[in-house]
Amino acid sequence: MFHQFQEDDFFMEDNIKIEILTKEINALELEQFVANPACGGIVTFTGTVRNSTKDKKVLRLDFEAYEPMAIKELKKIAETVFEKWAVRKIAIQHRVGSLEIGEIAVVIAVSCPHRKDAFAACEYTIDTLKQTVPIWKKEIFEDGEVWVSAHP
Amino acid sequence: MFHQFQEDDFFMEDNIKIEILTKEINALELEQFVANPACGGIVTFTGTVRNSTKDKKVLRLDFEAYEPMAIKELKKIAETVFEKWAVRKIAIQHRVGSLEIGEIAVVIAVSCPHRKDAFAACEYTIDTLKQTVPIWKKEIFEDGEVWVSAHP
Amino acid sequence: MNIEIVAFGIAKDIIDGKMLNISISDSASIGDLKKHLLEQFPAFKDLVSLSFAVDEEYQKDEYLLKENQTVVIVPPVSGG
Amino acid sequence: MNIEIVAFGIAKDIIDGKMLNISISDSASIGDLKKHLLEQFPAFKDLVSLSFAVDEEYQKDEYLLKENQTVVIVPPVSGG
Repeated sequence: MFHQFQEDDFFMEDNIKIEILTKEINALELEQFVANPACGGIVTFTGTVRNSTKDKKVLRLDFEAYEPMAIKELKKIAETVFEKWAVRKIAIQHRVGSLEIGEIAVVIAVSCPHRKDAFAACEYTIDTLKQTVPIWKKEIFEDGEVWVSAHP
Repeated sequence: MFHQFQEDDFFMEDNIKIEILTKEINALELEQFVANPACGGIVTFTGTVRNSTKDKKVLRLDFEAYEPMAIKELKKIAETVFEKWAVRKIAIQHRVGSLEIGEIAVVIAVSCPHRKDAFAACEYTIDTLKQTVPIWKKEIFEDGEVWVSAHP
Repeated sequence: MNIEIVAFGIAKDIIDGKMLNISISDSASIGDLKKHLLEQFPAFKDLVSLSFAVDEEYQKDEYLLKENQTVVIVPPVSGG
Repeated sequence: MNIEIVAFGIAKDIIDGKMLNISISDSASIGDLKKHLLEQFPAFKDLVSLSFAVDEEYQKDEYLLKENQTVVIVPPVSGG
């Protein structure tokens, strides 16, 4: 049977928080989730909606996710991050729906005892998210719309 | 003559915000300062006070800065960042005074059209800050205190 | 056998809908299904990549399908 | 000539105060001042590094001092 999507899918453990949200992302909330007295460094990546692509004006972005699988794939990324680096906590939120220019599409926050690990783990997470997680965005222009990265 | 320090020294331009603060740092405020409709990525480093050093319990940290020179050195770092990467905006706040465990000592936020630049620029900034900016911290233990990194 | 297809992103536009039922030979694999879809909807050929998921996991071409299984078409992802 | 020393961090503990006036030969350099301080306060020898700033800028050993100038002792920094 076809899985009935929830509005806000999520996965939560002591050290991992993953959410696909329809409402606004609160970066501060994620930074507070990963903050830890044993950690000296938190690295956060915030992805926002840009006003142009290849000099063409973007009006808004529409995000769509295959939510249960997106949560699973994000969980895999988080688990790999824990294997590869001395990460204490990780939080990932990705928004879906229609986003205006400047709005936050994704936030990834990672806390580590040592900052080098936090930078590497956070960059790995966003790079891998863009490669494997079933989320799609459509750019809406004045004269049409395009699914990003679909065509060569 | 000896320069009379202000309580909160700062440097501010359209694209650069640098502050040495005696009050609490607001990471969100810095992220909002660097956020820009032309930028897809913001990378933030948040340095917090750890509860231990080499397994020894830390009670608090006392930070001291040579503030006018710290601002100058931070400005040099920001200018180098603009030369080396396609950075749009950078904001750096460093707190001084007595900080409890878990409190934020430093926040660096960088916005770039492309995230790779934002990660590299943010990591370069914190690495260089720790090498060149005249700020010192003293760890307060139950049985004494130590100026960090002073001795081999 | 019958296979239920669910589409996301540009795949929805290509099959002109969110879901689709396909009749395919018994013991068909994901690879066979892909060939079937490329024939029925040549626009899939223009995509950078075309992946498939069953049970919320990516599956390789060799994966053997079962009657009434749901297969999700995963066109090139672009989150973040 | 007279040189005004300002100390931060551990340097404050070593000279036992925030400021200090030092009498040094005319045309002395930062390098000469450093030698003078290392003799007067041997504890500076134990530090990882010892730098000096004039006019809010790091200055090299060759930098020539002027009468009544203020020199800031910069012990190993540890911000962040």
